[in-house]
Amino acid sequence: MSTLQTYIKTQRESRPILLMTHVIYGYPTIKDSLEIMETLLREGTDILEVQFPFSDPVADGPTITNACHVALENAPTLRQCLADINALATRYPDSKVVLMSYLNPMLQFGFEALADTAAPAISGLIIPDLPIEQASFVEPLKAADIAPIWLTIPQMDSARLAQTLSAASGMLYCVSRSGVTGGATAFDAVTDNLDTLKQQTSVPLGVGFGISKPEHITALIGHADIAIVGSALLNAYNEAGLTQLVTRFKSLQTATR
Amino acid sequence: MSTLQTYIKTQRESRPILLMTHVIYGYPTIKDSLEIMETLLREGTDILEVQFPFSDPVADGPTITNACHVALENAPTLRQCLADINALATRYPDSKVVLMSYLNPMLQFGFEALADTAAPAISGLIIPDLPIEQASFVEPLKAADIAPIWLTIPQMDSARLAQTLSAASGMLYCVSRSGVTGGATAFDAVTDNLDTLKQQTSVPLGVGFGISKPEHITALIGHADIAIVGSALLNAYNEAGLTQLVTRFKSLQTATR
Amino acid sequence: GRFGQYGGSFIPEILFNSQQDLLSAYREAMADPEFKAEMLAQMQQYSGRPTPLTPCPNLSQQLGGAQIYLKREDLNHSGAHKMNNVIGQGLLAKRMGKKRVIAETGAGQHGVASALVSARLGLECTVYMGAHDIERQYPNVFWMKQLGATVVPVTTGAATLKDALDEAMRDWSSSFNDTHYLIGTSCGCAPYPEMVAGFQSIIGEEVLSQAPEVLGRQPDKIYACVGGGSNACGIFLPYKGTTTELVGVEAGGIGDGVGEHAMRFNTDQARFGIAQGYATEFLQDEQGQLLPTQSISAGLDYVGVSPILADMVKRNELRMTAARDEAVLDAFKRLATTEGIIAALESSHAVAAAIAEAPKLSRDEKLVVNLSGRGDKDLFNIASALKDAPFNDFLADYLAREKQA
Amino acid sequence: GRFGQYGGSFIPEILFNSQQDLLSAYREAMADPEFKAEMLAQMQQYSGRPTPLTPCPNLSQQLGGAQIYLKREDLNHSGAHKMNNVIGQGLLAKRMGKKRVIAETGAGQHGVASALVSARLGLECTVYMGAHDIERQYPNVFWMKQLGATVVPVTTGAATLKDALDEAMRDWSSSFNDTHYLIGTSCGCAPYPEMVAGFQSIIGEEVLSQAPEVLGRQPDKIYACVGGGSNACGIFLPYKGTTTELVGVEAGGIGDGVGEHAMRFNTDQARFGIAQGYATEFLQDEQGQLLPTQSISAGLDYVGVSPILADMVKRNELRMTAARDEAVLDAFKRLATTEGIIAALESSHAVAAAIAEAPKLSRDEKLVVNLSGRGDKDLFNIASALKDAPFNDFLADYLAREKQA
Repeated sequence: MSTLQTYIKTQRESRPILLMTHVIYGYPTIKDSLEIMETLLREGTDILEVQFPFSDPVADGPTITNACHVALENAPTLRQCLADINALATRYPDSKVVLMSYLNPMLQFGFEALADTAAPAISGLIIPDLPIEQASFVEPLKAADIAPIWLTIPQMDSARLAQTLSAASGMLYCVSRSGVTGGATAFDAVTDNLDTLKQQTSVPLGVGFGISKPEHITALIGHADIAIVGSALLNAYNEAGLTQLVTRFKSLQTATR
Repeated sequence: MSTLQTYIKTQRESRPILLMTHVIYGYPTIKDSLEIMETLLREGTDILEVQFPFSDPVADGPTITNACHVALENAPTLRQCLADINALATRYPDSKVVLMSYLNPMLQFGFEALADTAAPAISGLIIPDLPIEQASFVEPLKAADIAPIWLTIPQMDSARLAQTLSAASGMLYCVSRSGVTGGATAFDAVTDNLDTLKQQTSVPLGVGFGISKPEHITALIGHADIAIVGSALLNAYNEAGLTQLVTRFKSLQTATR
Repeated sequence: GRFGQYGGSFIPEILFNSQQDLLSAYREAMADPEFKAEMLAQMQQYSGRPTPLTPCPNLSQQLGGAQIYLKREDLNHSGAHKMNNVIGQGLLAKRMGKKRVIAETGAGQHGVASALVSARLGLECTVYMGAHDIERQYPNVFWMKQLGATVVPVTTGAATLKDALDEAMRDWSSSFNDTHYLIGTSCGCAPYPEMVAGFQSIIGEEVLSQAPEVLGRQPDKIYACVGGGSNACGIFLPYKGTTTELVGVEAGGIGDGVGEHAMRFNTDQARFGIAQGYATEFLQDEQGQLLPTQSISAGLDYVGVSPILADMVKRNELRMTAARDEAVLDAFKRLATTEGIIAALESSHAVAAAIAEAPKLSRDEKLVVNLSGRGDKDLFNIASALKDAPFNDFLADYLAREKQA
Repeated sequence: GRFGQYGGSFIPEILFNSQQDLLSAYREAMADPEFKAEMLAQMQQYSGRPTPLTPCPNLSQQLGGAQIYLKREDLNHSGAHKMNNVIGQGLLAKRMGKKRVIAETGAGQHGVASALVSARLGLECTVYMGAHDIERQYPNVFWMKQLGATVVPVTTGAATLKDALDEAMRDWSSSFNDTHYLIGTSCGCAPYPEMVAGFQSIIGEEVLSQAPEVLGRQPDKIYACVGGGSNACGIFLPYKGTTTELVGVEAGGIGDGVGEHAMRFNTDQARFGIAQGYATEFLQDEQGQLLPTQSISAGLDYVGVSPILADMVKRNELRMTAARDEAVLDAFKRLATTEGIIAALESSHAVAAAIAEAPKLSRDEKLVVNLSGRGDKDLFNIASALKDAPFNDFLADYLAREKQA
C-alpha cells in the first residue's frame, strides 16, 4: 500500500472525512503561493494539492485557468517547485502533499527525473489529461512511492472502471459531475455513485468539483473519504486575501471534524 | 440651300474664315448665360452655338461637362431656352444661332415640336450622339429650315463620308482629332484632311476641338470656313468672368478679319 | 443591335470605327470554336465554373410553398457573375490586339473583376470611378490597386457611376486604337448588350442542363435582380421561349418618389429614351434629363436598363417586379440563417421576390433564384444598415492602432 | 488514432465516452455509402466542388522555371477549404443526433464556416473566440452573428485562439450529450486528426483526377501552407506513396526568435509534446509550457501541428519549409498582379515557397500549390501591412458618417 493510502486510512480512523485543499504554485507570486501553502499546512489541511501551472489547462475552469496564466508570468520551474515543496513538507509531517499538473510539463521534465526529485515530499500525482490507457507514463513513480491518482467519472463503463480501479493506489479522484472545476454540483446524485464505487474498491475516494460550503462536505460523509476543495479557496483568496482564505478553510474544516 | 449655308457663303465672300462661339444655356445661371450670349452677339460672333445642357454629355470634356451639371441645377427647360434665344436673335439679325444638345432632350421634346418652336431663331442643330444612320430623327427640321449639322472625323471611311456629305446642309462639323472637347490638337495634320474634304463637298466646313489661340485660327484659313471655339471661352469666363471672355473673343476674332 | 425599339448605337462619330471593329470582332470570335473553347477553359479553370444549383430545403420548408433553388454565381472567382463577362471581353480584347482595357465602375465590383482579368491576361487596366464612389467603396479600390490597375477618380457631375461611365467613354474616344472599353453590363451601344448577355448566358445554359438532375425538371419560374441587367440576361436568355416564367427584380429603394428607387418599370418616372449610347427605358424628368437613383445595393443603382430586357418586358416575355431595401435586408438575413449563404444585397433583391411569392405557390412548384454575387463585399453597408455598434468600435480600434504604428 | 509517436487521445476522463462515440460514429459514417453520397452532394451543391486546377502561365513564365498550377480551394463557399471539413462534421453531428455544435476560432474563418454549415443543417452553433481576437477580427464575428451563431468571448489567458480552444473543450466537457465539438483543423484527440484530414482529402483526390487533363500528368511537387495542417493533409494524403514530392510551408513570421514565428519544424524551440488532447511537435519552452507564436496570417499562427504531418516529416514523406511575412506579402502581390488571383495570406505562404523554388527547377517540372483560401478576408491586415493611408481615410469617413446617422 502506498504511503498516501496508508496515511488516508490512518487519518480516517478518527475522522469522518478528510480535507484536501488546492494551491497553484506561483500564484499570485511564488513567494505568496508558498505562504498560502504553509498557512494551509499550519491550519491542518490533511492533504495539500499543489498545482504546477501549465499554459493549456483544459480540465480547469476560468478561475484556476486565469490563476495559472498569472502564475506562468512568474516563470516557475518544476525543479524549484519540487525543492520548495520539499522544504515545506518536511516541516509539516502530519500532512501529505500531492502534485497536480498536466501531462506535458511532467513529460518534458521526465517521469524518471520526477520520481527522483519529487519523493519523499510528494506522495501522489494527478494528471487530468493522462488517460488510463497511458498508465505506463507514470510507471517510474511507483518505485518512489508516488501514487498516480486516477480520475473516475459517474458515466464510466464497467470495463474502464475496472481497469482504473486495478491501477489505482493512494486515492481515487472522483469527478462528481461533467464539466470543469469551479462550477455548481447537485450532490444528491453524487452519493449513490460513490456508494457503488466504494463496494468495488478499497482505495480511498476523494470527491472534487463544486465543493464550496461546509454542507457540501457534510453531505459526502459516509460516502467519500476525502473532500477536495479547489476553486472555493482560490476565490476566497482573490476576494480578500489570505485572511479570507483561512476563514473559508476553517469553516470547511469544521465539517470534517 | 439652307439659310445657314447661304449665310456662311455670303459672309465668306468678305472674310477668310468665320468664328463660331459656344455658350451653355443656364451656366452659371440662366440670366448670366443670356448675358454671355448677348455679349458675343454684340461683339460680332458670326455663329453662336448654344448648348442645351444634358445630364450625360458623353462627347464633352470635363470643363463643359461640369458646366452642364451646374446649369442643370438651374432647371432649364428647352421651351424657355428656345424662347430666350428667339428674343435675343431677333435683336442681332447679322449673326446666326445654332443649337447643340444631346439626343434625349430633343427626343423627349419631340422633333416636330422643335421644328415648330426653334425656327426661325435657330438655323442649325448639332447632336453629337446622333449617328448618320439615324438621320430620320431630324427629318422634321428640314421644313423649318433648321440644318442638321453632321460631324465628320478624319478616320471616316469613304462610304460613310459620302453618306454624311449627301445628308449635309448648312455646315459640317469637322472633328479635328480623336477625343472630346477641350484638349490640345496638332493642327498641321488637320489641314490635309480638310483639303481632301473640301474637294468633295460644297457644304461649308467648321472645325472644332482644341481651338484656343489666334494662331490656331490662322492655321485654318484656306482650309476651313468656320473656326469653332468652345472650351476656350468657357475657361476664360471661369477664370475671370465676362471681361476676360470678351478679351479672349476679341483676340480670336482678330484672326478672322 | 436592335431589340424592338430598344438598343442601337448612339455614340459620338469618333467611336464609330472602333465600335464597328468590336462588332465584327465579336461576331468572328463567337463563330470561332477555338475562341469559345479558350473562353470556356478560363471560365472553368480560372473562375471555377460550372457553379452549382443549390436546393434550399430549410427556406422552402419555412415558407411553406414552392421549392427554392439558387444558381450560385457567388461562387465565381471574384464572388459574382461579373467574372463571366470580363473573361469574355478580356479574351476578345487580346484577340483584337488591344494592349489596354478601360472600365467604369460604381460600387467597384466590375472594376475589381476587370482588374482581375486584366492581370490574368496581361492587359493594362484603367478603371474610372466617381471620386465620391471611391471614398465610399474604397476596399474595392484597394484591391484594384493590388491587382496593378490604375484607378482614376472622376470628379465631374455627382462624381458617381454615371460620371465614370461618361469619362470612360471620353477615354475611349481618344484611345480606341490600343484600348478596349470593357463595359460591365448588358447596356450601352451595340454590340455591348448582346455581347455581355452572350458571355453571361453560360449561367442559364448551365441551369438548363443542371435542372433535370437537381430539380427533376425545368423550373417554373426564375428570379434575377435587374440593375443594368447582365445577370438577368445571363440566366433568362437561354429560357426564352420556354414555359418557365422569367421574373426581374428591380431596386425598390426606400419609396416610390423621384430619386428614392431605381425602378425603370412600373413607374411613370421612366420612359423610352436614348442616352449613354443606346435606347432603353430611362428614369428621366420631363426635359429628358436622367434622374438620380437610390438603392441599398450599389449594383442596382442604375438609371437605364438592358435594352434586351426592356424589349422582353414589352413583349410580355418577362415580368418585372421590385423589392424595397427593408425587404431586401430581411431576405439577406433569412437566407443567411436558414441556408448558411451570405448573399450580395443585389442578389438579395431576387431572393426577396422569391420569398414574397413562394408562399402563394404550391409545394410542387420550383423556383430558381440567380444568386448573382456574395455578400462579403457588403460588410460596411450591411453593418451600417443594421446599426451594428461593435463594428464601429472595431474600426475605431483599428484606426487607433494604425495611428500608433 | 496514432501516427507513429504522434496523435493519440489525451483528454480529461469526462470526455472519454463522448470521444469514443464520435470515433465509432465517424467509422460507421465513413463505411456508409449514403453518408458519403450526402456529403459529396453538399460539397458539390452547396460549396461548389470540384474546385478547379488553374494554370499560372504568366507567373511561371516570369519565374522562368517550373510550371505552376493552383488548386483553387479559395473558390469554395466561404472562400476556403475550411468548408470541406465543416460539411463533413456537420453531417456527422446530425447523424449522431446532436442538436448543437461548438467551435473555437482564432481569426474567425473556422467560426464563419461552422456558422454557415450550422445554418445550412439546422444546428445551433456556439463559437468560442478570444476576446482579443474578437476585437481584431470583428468582421468575421459580424458574419457569424448574421448567420445566427452565438459568439462567446473568451477572456482567460491571452484571450486568443489557444484560450478559445481550451474554453470550447470545457463547454464540451459539460455539454457532450447534445453537442458536437467541431474542431477546425487536423489536430486534437482522435479521431479529429484522421477525421478532418479525411474530410479534406477530397482536395487531393480531385487533384489526382484533374492533373492528367490539366497538367498532362501528375505534379512533381505539391506545396501547402501548414498551420494546424488541414489543407495540407487534404491535398497531401492522397499523394502519399507516390513520386510527387510533398512540401509543407510554415509561417516564418518576422524572425527565428522565440515568439517571432510559428514554425514547429526546423527550429529547436519545438519538440515532441503532449497537450490539447494529442501528441505532436509543439513550440514549447524548457518547462513544457507552450510558446507564443506570430504570423502575418492568423490561420497559421498555431503552436501545434497535425500529428499526421509530424509523422510524415519524421518518415521523410514530407519536406517542411517556411516563408517569412515579407516574402509572403511579395508572393501575395505577385500572384495578384500576374494572374489576377487574390490569395489568403495563409495560402500566400505556399505560393511564396513555390516562387522561391520554381526558378531553380526545369521548365518541364510541374508544381501544384494549394490555394487554400481567398484574400478578401485579409483586407485589414494587408492594408495595414502595406501602410495604405487612403484605407484609413475611408474608415475615418465611414465612422464620421455613422456617427452623424
